Amino acid sequence: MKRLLTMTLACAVGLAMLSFLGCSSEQKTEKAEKAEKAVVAAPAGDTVTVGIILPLSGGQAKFGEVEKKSFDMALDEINTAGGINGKKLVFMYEDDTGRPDVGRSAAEKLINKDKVVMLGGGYSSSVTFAVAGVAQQNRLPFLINTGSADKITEQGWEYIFRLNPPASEYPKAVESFLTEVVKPKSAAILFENSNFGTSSSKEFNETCQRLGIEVVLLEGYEHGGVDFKPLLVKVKEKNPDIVYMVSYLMDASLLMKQSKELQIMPKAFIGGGAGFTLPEFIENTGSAGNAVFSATLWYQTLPYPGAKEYYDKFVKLYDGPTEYHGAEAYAAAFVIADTLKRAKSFSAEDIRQALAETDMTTVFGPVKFKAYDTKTNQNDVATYMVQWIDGNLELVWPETHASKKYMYPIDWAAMWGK
Amino acid sequence: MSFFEAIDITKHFGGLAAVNDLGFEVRQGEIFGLIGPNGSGKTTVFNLINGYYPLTGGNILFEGRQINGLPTWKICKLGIGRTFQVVKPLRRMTVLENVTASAFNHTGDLKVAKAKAEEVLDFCRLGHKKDFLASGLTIGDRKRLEIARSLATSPKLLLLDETMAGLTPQEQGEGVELIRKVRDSGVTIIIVEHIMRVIMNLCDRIMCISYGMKLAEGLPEEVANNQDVVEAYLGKE
Amino acid sequence: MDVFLQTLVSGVLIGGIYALIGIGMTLIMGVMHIINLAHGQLMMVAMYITFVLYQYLGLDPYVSLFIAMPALFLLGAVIQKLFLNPLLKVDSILPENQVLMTVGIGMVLTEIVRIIFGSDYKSVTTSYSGSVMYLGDIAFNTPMVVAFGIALALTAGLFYFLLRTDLGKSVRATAQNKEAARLMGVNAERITVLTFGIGAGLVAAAGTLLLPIFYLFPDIGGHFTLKAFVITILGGLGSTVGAIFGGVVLGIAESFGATYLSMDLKDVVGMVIFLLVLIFLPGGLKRLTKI
Amino acid sequence: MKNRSWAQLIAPLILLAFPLFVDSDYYRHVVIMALMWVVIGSSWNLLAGFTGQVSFGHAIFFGIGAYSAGLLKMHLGLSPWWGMLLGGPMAMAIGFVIGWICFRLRGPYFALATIAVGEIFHLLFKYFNNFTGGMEGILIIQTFRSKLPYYFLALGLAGACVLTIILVMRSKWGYYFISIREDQDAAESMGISAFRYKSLSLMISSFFTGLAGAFYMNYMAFIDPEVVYSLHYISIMAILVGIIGGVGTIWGPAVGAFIMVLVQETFRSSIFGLAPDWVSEAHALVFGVLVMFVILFMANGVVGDWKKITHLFTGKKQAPSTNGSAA
Repeated sequence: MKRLLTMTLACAVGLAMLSFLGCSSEQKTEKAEKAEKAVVAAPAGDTVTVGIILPLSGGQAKFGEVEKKSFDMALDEINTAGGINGKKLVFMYEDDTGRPDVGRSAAEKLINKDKVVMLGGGYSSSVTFAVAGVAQQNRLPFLINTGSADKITEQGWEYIFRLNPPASEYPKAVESFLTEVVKPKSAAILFENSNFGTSSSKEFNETCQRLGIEVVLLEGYEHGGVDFKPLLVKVKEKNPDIVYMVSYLMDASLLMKQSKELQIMPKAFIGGGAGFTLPEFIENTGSAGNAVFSATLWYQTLPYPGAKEYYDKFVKLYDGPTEYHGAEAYAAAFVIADTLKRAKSFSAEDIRQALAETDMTTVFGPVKFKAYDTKTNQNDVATYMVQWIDGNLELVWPETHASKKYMYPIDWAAMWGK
Repeated sequence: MSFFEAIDITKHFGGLAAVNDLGFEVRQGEIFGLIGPNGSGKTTVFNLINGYYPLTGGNILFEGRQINGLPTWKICKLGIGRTFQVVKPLRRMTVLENVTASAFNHTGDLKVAKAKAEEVLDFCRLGHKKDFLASGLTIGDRKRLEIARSLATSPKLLLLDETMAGLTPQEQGEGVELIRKVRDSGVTIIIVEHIMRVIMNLCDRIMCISYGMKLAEGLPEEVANNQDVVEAYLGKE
Repeated sequence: MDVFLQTLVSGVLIGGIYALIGIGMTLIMGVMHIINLAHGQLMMVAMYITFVLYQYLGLDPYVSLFIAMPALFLLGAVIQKLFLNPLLKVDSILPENQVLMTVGIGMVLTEIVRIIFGSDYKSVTTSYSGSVMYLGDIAFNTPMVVAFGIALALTAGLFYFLLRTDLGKSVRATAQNKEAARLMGVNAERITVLTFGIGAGLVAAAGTLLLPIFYLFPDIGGHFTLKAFVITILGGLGSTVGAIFGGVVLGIAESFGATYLSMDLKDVVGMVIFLLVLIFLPGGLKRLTKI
Repeated sequence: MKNRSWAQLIAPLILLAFPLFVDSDYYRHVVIMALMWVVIGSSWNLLAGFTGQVSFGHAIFFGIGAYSAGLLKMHLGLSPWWGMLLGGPMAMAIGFVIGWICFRLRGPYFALATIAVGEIFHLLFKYFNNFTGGMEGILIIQTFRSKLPYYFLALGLAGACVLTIILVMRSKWGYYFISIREDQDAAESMGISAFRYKSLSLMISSFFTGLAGAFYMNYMAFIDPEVVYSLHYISIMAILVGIIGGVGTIWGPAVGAFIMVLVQETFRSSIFGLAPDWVSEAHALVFGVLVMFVILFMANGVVGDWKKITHLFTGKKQAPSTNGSAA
């Protein structure tokens, strides 16, 4: 009995402390924020804080890291150039660990506790979707730069803006390449059973049907498998003209390595973005990754102002290459800065207004949010196709922008040997 | 209709017959002793009556009803209680809680069950230790607890499995007295015991088994003097 | 026919890796009756050791085997001695608290590795990573064939150890009855430490052999922990030959599930078989064969 | 008796008054999450701590509850609040079936079986994406912008759950549950159908876990199979909450839930921004170490070993415990 009493008392004390913490924190956080501001602020003495939600740990941290570096680089440039009308811009990063529930909590914290003026980031589709829900409900603008599930901009949410194209549009360039060059009759579609994988593969399946390409195999897999041969052996048996894969980095590497082992030789292997464009892909796969195509959203030789400079600076600063995810983040940072500069005030409504009126050119291309098809506040982006040629990622399609002529048809037997 | 009857019960473990074609009858109100050398299958017989093991062959009738094939708890509900040779106190419950739990056998009411448990504990002279944790009891008290717990289920037939083993002579005396008291309260008892003094003292009839087969059955003196029984215990000369 | 054969070959080869993972677990579960839910995490640690040796010293993973295995033996022994054996003296409501302890150990190992190495994916690409042997049209991945061979060799070695050496006999005695073994003069506590060490060493071999064909990240362990106990139950507790058998059965079942049902359902097939064996065939598949 | 009723009034009162003192949505959110974990942890504890059946699969019931709400919205366009009605019974039904399959097994084998069933649910909900939405998940917009309705709902749920468990544990069922935990064979010979009462315990447990799941759908507004069927983040967390607070005690999981959520949030925010950034990565590590520590030195958790802890500070020698039972 006594034990119960002490227990309850302990609970009570704990709660009391928590409530104390809570009420005093209201003032405290303000104080702390001010103190923080005082430390970091430029002589002008004022800052404006934007919350950025990225996967900084967990399976997607690789991409999150590239994006964070790009955000940091852009932030530095923005503040060097005078910040937001004299105020210093601050990015407050929150780690979503790749899980939507954590992302949601992070958004709650940024909005309610840290009182950021708007949100940015959003890597994986599920996290982005969950965070977008929070932002919309709290009526705080959220500029997405990577999360690509189509659904996100199909809800009619006026506070959600997306810089990158929806997943269904990633293979737009692939589509024209297929109709003009490869002219395949059959296709196999393999995808990771994730939000991005499922929605992109669904869309590509529809694309194939529209183009009259027979989809002989449409199959998902669980991330983390060691052995893809049972899946690939089916691909080999069906012998499709093209194999389209939506995978993150490691599965992408394993799929190609094991395809080589099984000597699967379609007219073309095409990746649906994500894992197929990272430098680690070719490191892991070696010759097995050569001549693989991938959809992409950006390439450093594209004639956008600053694209090449961004790439070179990134390589110099961080001693490693960047790719379309980095460019998305870098561009998003400038869109955020541009919006805040134009906004009449830092109220959510004014920022939303300014964001909606965005019309600028970034390293990622022109940015303008519009409503089309079933989507709203969606930036319409051109897409491209890259190919790994002799260990380098080259832009090959559309040909007008190509950094190198595509390698097709491909003589797998000669390249792989046996 | 006999009160309790085992008809040709058989139990095989793998190829080994632990109990073989054993038949016996127990009359209402008597104390029936089951004796036999180590490994002769006494505890197995209890486990068969109690439904812990399924029978390989034969039938067990209780108050005219076939009980083999029923689960243990149902057999208990019908009125057969048992104690375990290796005592199984519910260690993290108090003595009272142990007995209360089994007193719920025929009631859903906590008050009724508790009252019943207190009554049984007093009957078994454990009342003064009712708030002890079962894990803290001496071996003698644990055996009493076993009996109290099975009594609290209000059995008509009680199976006592070596309740005297490991007790001091004084405790044994108390035990014998307790078992008599139980019988006098109207409960029929089958008892497995090694200590001959206790058996001879208590039982109305005795059956001796060896290798799962019946050697002798009858009044205590008859069985004790039976040549086969003596041989089974002492070995052939 | 090729599809069938290639699936079978893939299944058997991946089964070899599975067997290596399961064999350590079966020893631990058989002797100490502990379900080690940190098994995959131990493997993960071994993989990181191999990775570091390769990255910074250029050591071939097959050479690292001789470093990773002893290292994990030590780690396993320390875990058993410091964290699991003391629990025998603790009176807790749930007898499963040793299992829960391994959950905690697994978390801690994962998080320490995450703090040191980050959650990036790492991989080791050796010259032979992608090397393949062909028999007709059927591909045999060389590192997997090697892993299979080593799995067999380690099983044979363990079998010999348990059957023929005094120490091994003590281990078996402890597995059958700890109290009796203690009475016979076996230092049961030391035996459990030794057994956990060997179990950890064996799963280290699995990790090291897996690295050239796979990749690693801190969270990789959980997935393989699940495999490990599936294999152990399939093969029958404490049976070394059973672990090989269980591993190969799981490998084949998953492969056929993936080929003829769907790649998505590969793990479901494994789990369903596991559940069926657990419920309807206590003692595992070895009961069918009487090995 | 007086002490008890007095003490039991205090905790709910403070929790009721909490939002009056704290108007930060963030802190309210933290307490809402803790209250949700009180429900899950207490439910797990009823089955594991009181009935002795360690489940590694409570994510199943959580997921069923969450999807009951989510699928109503997705397929029928109904408000996910209806899920609060459907989620509990659905989870209970599934719990009954799973019990029917898995209660043939005892001890650690039961635990293993629940892991397997949990993974099967996880993978099947991913696979049948036409029905469940698969990895695209189900997203709703919260009904209320204020945290208050959610706060009181969570508080009500936690209260109902703990109260139910208190009542159950004082009744015949409670005695039966503990008897089964202590010795299943002895319990059977006392006229207790182990199978029936284990199933009852599991059904109560899964009912409340399902309710917590339905609440999660309504409050967090996004679910996918990885989130709600997670072995690591739901099933194992439920166990750790129970262990830290105290297995087999009424209030243990409640205390454990608050400890877990507070540790997680304080470390995730680098101890309110006072510590360097890397501390935020250590929250899982700290929690893991805490779990190991508790199992080693406080086998009965913070609540169960409360005396031990207080005596550590007052310097008194520990008296042999005489009140280990919970009923």
